[in-house]
Amino acid sequence: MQVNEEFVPTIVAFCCNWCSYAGADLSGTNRLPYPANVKIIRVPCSCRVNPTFILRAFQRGADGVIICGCHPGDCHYTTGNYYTRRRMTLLFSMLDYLGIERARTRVEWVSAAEGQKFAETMRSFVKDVTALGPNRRLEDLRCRKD
Amino acid sequence: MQERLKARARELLGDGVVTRVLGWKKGEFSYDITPAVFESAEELERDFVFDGFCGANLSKYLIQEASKPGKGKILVFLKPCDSYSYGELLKEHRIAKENVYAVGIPCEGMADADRIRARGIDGILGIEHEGEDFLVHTLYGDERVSVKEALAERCLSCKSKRHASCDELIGEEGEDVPDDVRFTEVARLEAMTPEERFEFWRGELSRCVRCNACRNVCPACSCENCVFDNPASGISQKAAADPFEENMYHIIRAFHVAGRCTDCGECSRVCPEHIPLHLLNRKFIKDIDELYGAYRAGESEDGKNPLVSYTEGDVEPSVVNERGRA
Amino acid sequence: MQKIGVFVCHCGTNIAATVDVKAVVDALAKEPSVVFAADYPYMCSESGQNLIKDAIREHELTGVVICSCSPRMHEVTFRRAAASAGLNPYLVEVANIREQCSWIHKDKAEATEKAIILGRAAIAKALLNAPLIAGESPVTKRALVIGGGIAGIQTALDIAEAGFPVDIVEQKPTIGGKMAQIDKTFPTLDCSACILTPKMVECAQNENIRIFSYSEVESVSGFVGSFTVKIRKKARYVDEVKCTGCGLCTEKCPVKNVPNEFNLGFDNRRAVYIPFAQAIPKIAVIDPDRCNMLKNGKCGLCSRVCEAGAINYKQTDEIVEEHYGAIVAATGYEISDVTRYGEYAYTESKDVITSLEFERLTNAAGPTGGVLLRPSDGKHPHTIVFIQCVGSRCVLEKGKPYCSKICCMYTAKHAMLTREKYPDTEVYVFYIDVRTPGKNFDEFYRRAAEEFGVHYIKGAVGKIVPRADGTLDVQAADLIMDEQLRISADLVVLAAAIEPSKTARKLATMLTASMDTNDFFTEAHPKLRPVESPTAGIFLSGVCQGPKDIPETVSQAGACAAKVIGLLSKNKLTGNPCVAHSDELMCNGCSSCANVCPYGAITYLDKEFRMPDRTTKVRRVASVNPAVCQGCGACTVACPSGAMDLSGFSNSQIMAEVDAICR
Amino acid sequence: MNKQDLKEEIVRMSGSAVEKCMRCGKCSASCPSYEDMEYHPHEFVYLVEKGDIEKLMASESIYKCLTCFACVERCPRGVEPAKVVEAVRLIVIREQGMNRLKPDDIPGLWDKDLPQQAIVTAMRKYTK
Repeated sequence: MQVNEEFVPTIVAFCCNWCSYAGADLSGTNRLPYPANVKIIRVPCSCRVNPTFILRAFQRGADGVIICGCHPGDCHYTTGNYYTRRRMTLLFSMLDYLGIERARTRVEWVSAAEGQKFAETMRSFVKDVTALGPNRRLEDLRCRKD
Repeated sequence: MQERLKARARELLGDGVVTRVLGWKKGEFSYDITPAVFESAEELERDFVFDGFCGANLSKYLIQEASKPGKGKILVFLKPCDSYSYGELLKEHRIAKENVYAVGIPCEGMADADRIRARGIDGILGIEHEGEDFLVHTLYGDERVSVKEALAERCLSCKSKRHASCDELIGEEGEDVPDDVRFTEVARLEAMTPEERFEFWRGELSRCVRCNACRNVCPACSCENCVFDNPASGISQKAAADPFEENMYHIIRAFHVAGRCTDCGECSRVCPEHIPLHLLNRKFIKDIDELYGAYRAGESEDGKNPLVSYTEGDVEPSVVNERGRA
Repeated sequence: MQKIGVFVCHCGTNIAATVDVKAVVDALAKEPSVVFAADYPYMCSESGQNLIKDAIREHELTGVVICSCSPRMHEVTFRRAAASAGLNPYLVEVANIREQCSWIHKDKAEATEKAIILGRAAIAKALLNAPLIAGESPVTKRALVIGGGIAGIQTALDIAEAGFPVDIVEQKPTIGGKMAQIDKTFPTLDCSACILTPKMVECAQNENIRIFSYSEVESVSGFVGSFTVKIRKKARYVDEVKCTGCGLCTEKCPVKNVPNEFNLGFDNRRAVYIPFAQAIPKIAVIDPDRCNMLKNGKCGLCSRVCEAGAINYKQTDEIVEEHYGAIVAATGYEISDVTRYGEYAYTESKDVITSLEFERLTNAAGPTGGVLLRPSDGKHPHTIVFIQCVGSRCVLEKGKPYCSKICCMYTAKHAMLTREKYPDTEVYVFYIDVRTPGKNFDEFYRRAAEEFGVHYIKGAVGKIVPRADGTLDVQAADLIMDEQLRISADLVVLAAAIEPSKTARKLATMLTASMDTNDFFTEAHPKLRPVESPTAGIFLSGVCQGPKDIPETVSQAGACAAKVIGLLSKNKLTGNPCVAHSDELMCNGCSSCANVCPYGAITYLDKEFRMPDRTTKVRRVASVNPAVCQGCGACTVACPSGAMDLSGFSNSQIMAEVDAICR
Repeated sequence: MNKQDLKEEIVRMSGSAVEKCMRCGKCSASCPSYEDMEYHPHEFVYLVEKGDIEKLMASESIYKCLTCFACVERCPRGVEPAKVVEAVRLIVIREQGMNRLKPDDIPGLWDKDLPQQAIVTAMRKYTK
């Protein structure tokens, strides 16, 4: 991917079905662009996102992973995103502790009505990760493409 | 103390309260004490040991030992820190409480044989507490080492001399120890730059040989089947093939025991590569204490651990960025 | 060997304008296991669907991937199409190449490349799809309504009217609730009892309704469609069948000094009593704390006078077990404790009363026969001060942060009725805001002020000091005049905050229904599902969900009944098959999953396992009830051993998607 | 200090959440010094919320508050008006470097029945 030209990061976005995935749909409906290197994986709730999925993404060559869910208090399943919030806070803190760049992971709450926010969030996340350069601290060399 | 424990064990065996005793006996050397089950007074008399090398946490063995049908109750000796692991296992329904008779015993800290040997003391035969010192019996006579210089790391940062759960107590109940040194090392790492931290952990984790000793000894790693052994989990691995897998294994292991780890320090004690694994668990404990209020796994047999509970006003994950930059 | 068919939609030019559809088809056709790939202008059209159906039959597809608009749009359409061609609908995956690709990207090469990657991820997931069959569970065609106030009564009547049996459990000896204690209702001023008691009678007479009065819910188990509930019928010491409600015992009972709860202690009842004349069921009850016979075996008068022989001193609590398909919480409210506000001198003066006490003092069936008299000396009050928001909108520990909603209107009612009946009485109302949204509500309030001359004062009362002459020195502020006032009042009425019943939290725990910090039940969605709890099969009626007045309560009760009827009219419930399941061999029984499950869908069984050495071992393992699980997946991450997985979004599927995207 | 800084300073010093005020007037209804004040407790809170603090600083009202804390005790929103008054008072004293009460004044104000604590309190309250 990085052939002596501008670095284009691979971004995996986990979106909960009820809010953020719908928010992503809305940014499409409103034609609000965000970079094409963001690929969305639909999960029923942000609390379905297992830390292993995040590590797996980094292993396979993702440069950034973002998890989007309903705003706390608005979870379709009432409490799922509260657990997400605790789990991801602790996981991100651990990754930071291990020296993994903080900006490679993020949690954002995006409601089904926030198409604009979804697009802006993705743009800003891609910008942050691009600035960091390729993920070298949490990659599996066997999966390296170049 | 050894004789007191023996006597009490004999009594309970004799009264028929218990049928077996879970304790410690000498291994190959007198400093590699191992857990053992004693079924008779004779066995106890011959092999039972309790001295400054009895660091091993017996609580995890109860999962197996207390579930043996028709075997009756088993007596277990629990040092204060072990009693938290026991409490946590009870909370997770891993131990049939009705089959256990738990006796809390006092602990003045356990010695680290490596530290003693590093002082040129060899041919160790036994160890005793004597005031501020350990009295080490060796082939070449007795040696004195100050407690501070011989204690295991986890005992230097002991969290409590008070037992969490037990049926009976031998000796006086102790008190909690303030957390003033426990998190010093974690804080030191936190104060480093990310690059320094990365280098530190690379240096440590790259030594991992995936012997699984940490997993085998950890009372929180008590799964019937570990995700890393389960091909269906998608993350199974036998030996870490590259730095990523080393990271993966230790991150996920620490995450799985987060909120359940009692900081007993067994992982670091048994690691043949001397990787300070407890610093991963302790990081989670420190974060949990700071972000969600002080919590001590295993302290109570009911309630929810911080990873399976929440409050509406919890901090956002972005706190990680903000804390780091302050 | 899997056979996947890929169908790429143009969506007219919506997709085709920015994504090279043919290139996507060519690229995905080369993916392993893909045996068929095609494109079509409108996949969702009938001919598009036929293309899918034909391909399923012709190529014996084992999975279908459709690259089109958002699955939130047409996943159901395509699943139906697959099902009609004989393919399990859950073997269909949708790649979102419109909302999340063609509509946001301008560069055709870039959009095409992304569409291919999204298609690959969908194929990777589809390869791991398993045919899922939605579970079915039976529905017990009986409803339980907990609480017999107007909310519970209306809900029960509406359910019974639709032909379903329904039980009401009421903790008091009679149904009727707070509405039975109220004198008149706003804004029409009709008599509360006159409109309530016919409904109470209807409940008693309706063949579909059973009333468990003087009873409490002891335990709840089960799930939507099949709940098992234990009900404790407290001992009345009166045989419910034999008692005719003649009231002779209540006249003869020698214990005459028991404060009468129904009249809020303004008068007394006997140790054996019927709460009020129109009580339903009209059966006497003996107060075991006051009855001499029950306390020390000395009396037995009631037993001697009872012609029906209904008195039974040996009666004990009885636990009955019943089965229900749906449960309605209608536990209502209580008046919050006003003694916490020392400045109002409620405990010091009998003439400082709550609004509900005012209702009893003006009710024709009340202790004064409807004549408004001061509780202290029985004299007619000439100056009355009403204070609004006592405890409501108070963010302190002792108060309630919410608006109790009904106080503005009932205070206007009290003020108006007082002025109407006793024109010589000066009436002051201290308000912070007058909130009157509701049909004819503001008009009503304005009438009190304009036609009846009630003095509405914007401001608060700081302190009430009872004076030696029996009057109350009310110190207040008039914020519009910007002056401090002192009113010498004969009676002060506090519009106390209402709070959920103290029993509600215990009940919510039994029902695994969620509650807010104020102990009001939480609705499944504040706008779109206001009468359902997030826990399936649990419905909410009346003030237990939030403050509301009688008309609102009745309409919510009706809505709640409609939801219950909708559930009970089904013979079977079809579940969402994308639910969690636990691998018993992996499970440790640690309860982490149950701790995070918002629906209480996980229970534990002691299961016997054969060990490799031919011995057996009993272990505690988790079991998910597919009828209750909603498929959020919280448990899958809480599970340390990875025993818990989610159908339709399995660990391996999500990881396959990750791999395909990062490839 | 500009308006905004002044407001922030008062909010910081008093620890009072002026924006929580729902204008019920219970503070003013409870105030024993009401009649002597130009601006009353609820107006104190309101003016601070609006950032109109110079008016309060110039007013004699700030010295009329007895700090009896009746308003703090009764405010249903936890706004604590007396602490706001106290903060405004301190700002004035600090800004002008002016002592409202000088030790020399005390003999003239002395009253045998006055509790000693009142003098000490007054010194603390009105002196830098």
